[in-house]
Amino acid sequence: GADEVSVDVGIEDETPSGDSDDSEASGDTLTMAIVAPSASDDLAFTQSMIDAIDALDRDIDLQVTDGTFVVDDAAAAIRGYAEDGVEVIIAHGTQFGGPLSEIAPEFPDTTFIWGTSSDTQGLDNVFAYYPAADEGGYVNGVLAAAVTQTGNIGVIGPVEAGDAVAYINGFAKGAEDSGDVNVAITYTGSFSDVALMAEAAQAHLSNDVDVLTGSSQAVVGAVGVASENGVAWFGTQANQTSLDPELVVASQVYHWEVVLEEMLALRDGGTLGGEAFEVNLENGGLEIEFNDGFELPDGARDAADAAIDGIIDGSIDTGA
Amino acid sequence: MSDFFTMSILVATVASGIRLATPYLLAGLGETVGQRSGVLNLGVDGVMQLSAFFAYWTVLETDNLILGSFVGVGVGLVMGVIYAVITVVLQAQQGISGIGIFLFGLGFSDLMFRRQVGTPKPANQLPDVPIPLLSDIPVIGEALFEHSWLTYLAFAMVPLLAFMLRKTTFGMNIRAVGENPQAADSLGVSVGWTRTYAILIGNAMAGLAGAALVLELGIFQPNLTAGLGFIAVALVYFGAWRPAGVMSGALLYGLVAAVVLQWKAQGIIPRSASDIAAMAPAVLTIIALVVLAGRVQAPSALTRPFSRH
Amino acid sequence: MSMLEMRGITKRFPGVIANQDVDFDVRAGEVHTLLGENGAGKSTLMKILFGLYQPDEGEVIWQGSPATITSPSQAIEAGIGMVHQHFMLVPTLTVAENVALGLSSGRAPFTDLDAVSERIREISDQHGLSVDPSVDVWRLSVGERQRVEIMKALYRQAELLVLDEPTAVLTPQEVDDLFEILRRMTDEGRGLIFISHKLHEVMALSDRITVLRNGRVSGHTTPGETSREELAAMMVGRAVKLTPDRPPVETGDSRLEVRSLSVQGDRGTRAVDDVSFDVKGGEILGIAGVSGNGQREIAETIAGLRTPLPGSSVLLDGTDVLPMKTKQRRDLGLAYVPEERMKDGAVGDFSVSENLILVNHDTAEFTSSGLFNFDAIRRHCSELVERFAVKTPTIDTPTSSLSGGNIQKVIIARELTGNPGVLIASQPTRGVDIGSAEYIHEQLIAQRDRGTATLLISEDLDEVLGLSDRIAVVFEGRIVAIVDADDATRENIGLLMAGVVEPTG
Amino acid sequence: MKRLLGASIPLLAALIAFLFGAVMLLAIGASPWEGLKALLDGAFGSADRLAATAIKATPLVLVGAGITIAFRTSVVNIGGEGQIVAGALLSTSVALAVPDLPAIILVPVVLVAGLIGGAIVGAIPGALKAYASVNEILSTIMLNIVMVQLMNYLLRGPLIDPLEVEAGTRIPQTERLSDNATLPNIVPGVRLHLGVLIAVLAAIAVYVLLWRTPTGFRLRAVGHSPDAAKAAGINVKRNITTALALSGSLGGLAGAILVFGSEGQRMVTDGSSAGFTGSAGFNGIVAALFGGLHPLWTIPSSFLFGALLTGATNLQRVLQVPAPIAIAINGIVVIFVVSSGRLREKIDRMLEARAEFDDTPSTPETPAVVEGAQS
Ligand SMILES: Nc1ncnc2c1ncn2[C@@H]1O[C@H](COP(=O)(O)OP(=O)(O)OP(=O)(O)O)[C@@H](O)[C@H]1O
Ligand SMILES: Nc1ncnc2c1ncn2[C@@H]1O[C@H](COP(=O)(O)OP(=O)(O)OP(=O)(O)O)[C@@H](O)[C@H]1O
Ligand SMILES: [Mg+2]
Ligand SMILES: [Mg+2]
Repeated sequence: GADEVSVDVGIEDETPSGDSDDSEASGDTLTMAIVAPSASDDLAFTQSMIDAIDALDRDIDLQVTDGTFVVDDAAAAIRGYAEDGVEVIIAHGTQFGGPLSEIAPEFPDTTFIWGTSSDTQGLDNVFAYYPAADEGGYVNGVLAAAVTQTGNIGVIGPVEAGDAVAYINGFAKGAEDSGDVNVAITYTGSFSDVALMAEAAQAHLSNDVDVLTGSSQAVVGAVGVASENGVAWFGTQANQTSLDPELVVASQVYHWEVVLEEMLALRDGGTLGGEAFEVNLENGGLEIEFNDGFELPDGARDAADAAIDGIIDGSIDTGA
Repeated sequence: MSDFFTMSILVATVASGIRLATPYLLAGLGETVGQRSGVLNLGVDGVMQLSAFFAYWTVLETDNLILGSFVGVGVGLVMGVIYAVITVVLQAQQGISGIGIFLFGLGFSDLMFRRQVGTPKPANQLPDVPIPLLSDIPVIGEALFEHSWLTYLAFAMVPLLAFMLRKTTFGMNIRAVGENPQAADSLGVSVGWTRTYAILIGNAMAGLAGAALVLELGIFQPNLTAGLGFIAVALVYFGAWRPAGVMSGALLYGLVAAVVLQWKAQGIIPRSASDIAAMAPAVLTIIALVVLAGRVQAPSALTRPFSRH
Repeated sequence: MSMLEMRGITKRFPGVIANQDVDFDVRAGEVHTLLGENGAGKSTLMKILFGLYQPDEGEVIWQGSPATITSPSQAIEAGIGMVHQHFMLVPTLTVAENVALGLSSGRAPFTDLDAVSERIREISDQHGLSVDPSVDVWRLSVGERQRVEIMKALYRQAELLVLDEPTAVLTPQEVDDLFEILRRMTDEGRGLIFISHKLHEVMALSDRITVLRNGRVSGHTTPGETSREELAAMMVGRAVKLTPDRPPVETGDSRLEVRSLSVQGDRGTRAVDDVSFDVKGGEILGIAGVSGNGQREIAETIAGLRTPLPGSSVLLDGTDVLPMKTKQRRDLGLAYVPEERMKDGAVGDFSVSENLILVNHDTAEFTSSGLFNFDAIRRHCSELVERFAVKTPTIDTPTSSLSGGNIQKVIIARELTGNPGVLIASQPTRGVDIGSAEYIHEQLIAQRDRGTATLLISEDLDEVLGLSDRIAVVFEGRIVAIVDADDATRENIGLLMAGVVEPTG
Repeated sequence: MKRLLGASIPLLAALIAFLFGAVMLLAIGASPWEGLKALLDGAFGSADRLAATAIKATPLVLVGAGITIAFRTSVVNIGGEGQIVAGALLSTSVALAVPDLPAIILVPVVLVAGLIGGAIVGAIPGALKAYASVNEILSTIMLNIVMVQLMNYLLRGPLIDPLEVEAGTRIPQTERLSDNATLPNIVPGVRLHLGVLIAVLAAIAVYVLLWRTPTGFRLRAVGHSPDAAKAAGINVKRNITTALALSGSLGGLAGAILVFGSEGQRMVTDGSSAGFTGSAGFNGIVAALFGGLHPLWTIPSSFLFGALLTGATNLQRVLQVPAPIAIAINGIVVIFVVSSGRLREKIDRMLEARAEFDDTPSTPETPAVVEGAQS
């Protein structure tokens, strides 16, 4: 969480973390900061990045500013970190791209990592990252088609924009490619209205839906509805199994560490930015994490694996 | 896709509207009592967030939904005492201090959530309790009489509060201090205490609304209410300061939202229009008021601190 | 022996000493009148008695022993009742609920409103105080509200009743009824404190009279040993002319013509029914009538605040003004002094100068290139304040802090600015003290002399008789007669007002 | 002496509020002293931070000044959020339509577009109140909801950056808006753009409007006494509409400034209005009420509020305390300061009654009526 004053992540040896700051030369410890729009333990977008940093194989002194959904506040935080001399700053939100294009040139020695975005706005000290969310969506969709018995699948999203669209469109395509199923998609119009998301799920259920998925932080309410009605749920962005250990079938999980590693390696080599990275099934940045607590129908797992292979080798079009 | 006008869909939609309406109704009724006594509370949303968190946390720790509901009410009462001190004793401007309460509730509930819970964890949800006999009535039974007991309570409060306001001495005093506190005071009715009790009722109900919201969902998130408390305040104006009117407003708002969701699920509303459709409850509330509204006067002393000089 | 004694009462407000070393007492069974100009400190003294204010100095002795009254409920408990100058009623509650407020009930948590209503009817019968307990108060006329206020006091068995200007808004008939009730109360041995600006009432009702001036007692007297003129002089500190001089003037053309005017009232009834009259330049047409007979609707319709029924016409200097808004009518030379001073006449929170330019604030005189020219405004307002003898510390003083009479002078001064062609003056001296009323009367006559056509609406028969050149009497929304001033007497006008029609010449 | 005592009470209240904040910081294991330092440093620590504070205050000043107009006319405006969004949307659309106008023309044009957008969304509840008796608290709250959805609709549809569609990323944002529309910096080397100056001028203009012009005179007359205003020939309904339209227009101007003074130079939504406005529509109300509903006092009061907000961001960054603690402390500050107001009046009155016959001070009273009474 954000309340830790300073977190040391990725300890190589058994060195107790508290001492490392002082004893080791600052050259070994990388100073990093992240500015994120939602809470760092949101079980979704922000947590996926925090977990990724955690998984990095480096000595990192990380500072967190989270819950910064106002772009100008985020800009102030990014600039503040840059002024403090933080070496690598992650601007974890597409909407932060605007200010970043102003700030990055002012701090040419700092590396900024920004996403989700598929380009770096031509800035040579900015790395960008982007998830091929449609790929995981597609696999989840394939699984959903195997799980559904009524043939009706419900999807809930906030606003038809951004990563949510890629995931949801991929999901719909995956499901529809794998059988004769109906995929009904509802965008509630709000990222934050948990109750509305829950009722959107209810509306699907009244139309004979028996598999649900959704994107946005507000879906936790919808997962509750799934639980209450014993309906299968597919997660995205982070492993949502903890929300219902029996009904969450699988989650698409982002492993940003895959591309973060690459970026930091480039930085070590003197390249401070200028490249965009995609996490996808092929490079392992996207992973489908199955819940062992949910018993999949025969063949479902194989279909999913086949889909993954197909996506990787390019024989399957996820519709993105 | 499928048909909207099938029984099961209509039933589900009405039931969904009632569920959505419940927190608006509880909070709006409470605000009605407060406003009738002359006290505006714009902090309802903040109170709801606080009580929602504490109710959730209680249920998470104890699995006891009843205890959770009481904790929600208790948090409301605590906030009520604070608000009474601010507005009755210190006679602060009501609008702005309400916004202060809102900010505090928003921030503090979020803070507590991060420190005490962290990652969203599912807690017990309020079970639906079919009312014997009534729930067996075809169609209507399922739509109206298979809800959580907090929903029943919310709707039961409508006649109760109307009766309280119209028929009891306390209700008469509330109406008097909201309309002409000088007159009430000159006959020995304590304006301060009457308003304090009204504030306590209002906040307790806001607390219950927060509990109802979170326990229906079984999970908490920062800014869980997403502005619900402000809409509840608006519905008091819609309902012209009468419990039944507030109920009409809450039902209108909830049912329109439910119909929109149902039509979205069925593809009747195209996805390209989903944002426009999401405006419907707000727009229809205004239109309904334009069409139906007579000139109803707010309680004359609303927002006016009372002092003898 | 006195039931109440107030000794050496002093009360200060920021910048004002409202009461200074005031002694006052009331005996059982008497009416003790408090008299004084606006702002003399009458209400303040009574509010101290009723526990609404605490005196800075002095003591209150009630039934022989010193009493500290810190709240109205203590006063009520002690047996003191008060009918406030501004009614203390909750309009949305019924009469019975208003009476029952604050009473302890044997049927908690409910109030036994049936029992209260029953008792109200008993008291009604006993005192001739007719009120219907089941009606919402907002439906009641002013006179009825007054009776509810008295009922509240009687219900609580008040031994001493304070009536702060109870007659200011009552019709003559209602005043008579009220006095009847009050006399019965004194016969039962209750004490009464009566406050009024109407000297004939004071002379008729009082046993003793105490006059306040600038917060101090300036004299004691009784009706037997004084006259209206003397009382006026005691209040104001100089001789006052009670009947204005009205020199004859040449009248001109009709400047205001009202033809077949019919207006729907607030309760959906026809408040004004086919009324026609003319007012000529240099003439005051008085409209006499018991309140609620359409006067208010006539005034508001001419002013453009109400829409009349089809078929009506109102001409201002020959121009049909019915399609026009208030603003345009005013531009044509209409001036309007509304009946309710504080509600419609002046913006209480505005300064005196702001109220003085309320109507003509955007004329070229006061603006230059879109902005106010404060020098010009200041000059204009200072001159008006001086010319109309408005008593105010500065022209920037909030108007609400002035006395009623001075607020009325501000309104009159404003409306007479620019020499209006037609002036509608509704109740121009209601609640205004003698000195100010005298002044306002002089101004209205001076304006008439300058050629203005004045429509004077008043329930004060003396005022109508004293100022008008002709008198129209309204009854139930119709004009029952228009009488020349020379032919008018209190008696024949009074009969007409009561709906008794007789042919006149 | 007595002035000093009176003035010190709100400060004392703020101090107590900060003590509460300190306790909260201690409770989560952070040093209050460091917290205060971070707060002050974040708000005032450098020329750029001072500028950031001023920029944060800018929409508050505008909304606050607008609120003053509404409240002085006795209408409540809780629709700041929607009005900001409306101004931003209209000005953004204009900048997209005519990107090539020279800066000297385009900058004023987008600002006026902002004014108009806000005015329209303000005039609607105004007219509804005046002509259809729809309570403005209700309609402004509802219109906030409507405007958020309109924003989402436009930014993911008609106004979306074509590149976003092309790339399939579909971020709900416009393309980078014309540089000719960027608000120029007014102090070399500091990120302090023209918007700050405009806000201050707007607040002064509101002061002039309300107290120096016939229009403002009529608005205030209607605010204090609609009946008396009407009898004097003032069109009450039109003035109520005007008041909310003017009030909204300043919100709209704030929206335009948020877009064209932003570092990103484009409009982007996270689906909520707060994500774009930073809740300036609400915070502006608080700033205005702190400023005693006087447009000029709204300027320092907004600046202080802006400082609290920028300082809080820094507090979070430096001490690594969760963001919501800053929101909670803001709430406590608001509560304490407004609660102290009446206490101050009481003390003032006590002292004044003692002082007997001074000249009567005639400070303009805050209308007590304003807060949402009539329907
Ligand atoms: N609450 C108050 N605060 C300040 N000044 C007051 C207050 N109440 C009364 N005053 C002032 O005290 C003086 C006496 O007022 P009071 O109301 O007692 O006069 P009054 O004799 O009743 O006049 P009227 O005939 O107009 O009713 C006036 O100058 C008035 O402005
Ligand atoms: N009640 C009034 N009293 C005096 N002048 C007025 C009044 N109403 C309008 N005017 C004048 O008529 C002109 C046009 O009238 P209009 O009603 O459009 O003004 P307004 O709408 O009240 O002004 P604004 O729109 O600036 O508030 C105004 O510029 C003003 O000079
Ligand atoms: Mg008086
Ligand atoms: Mg206008």
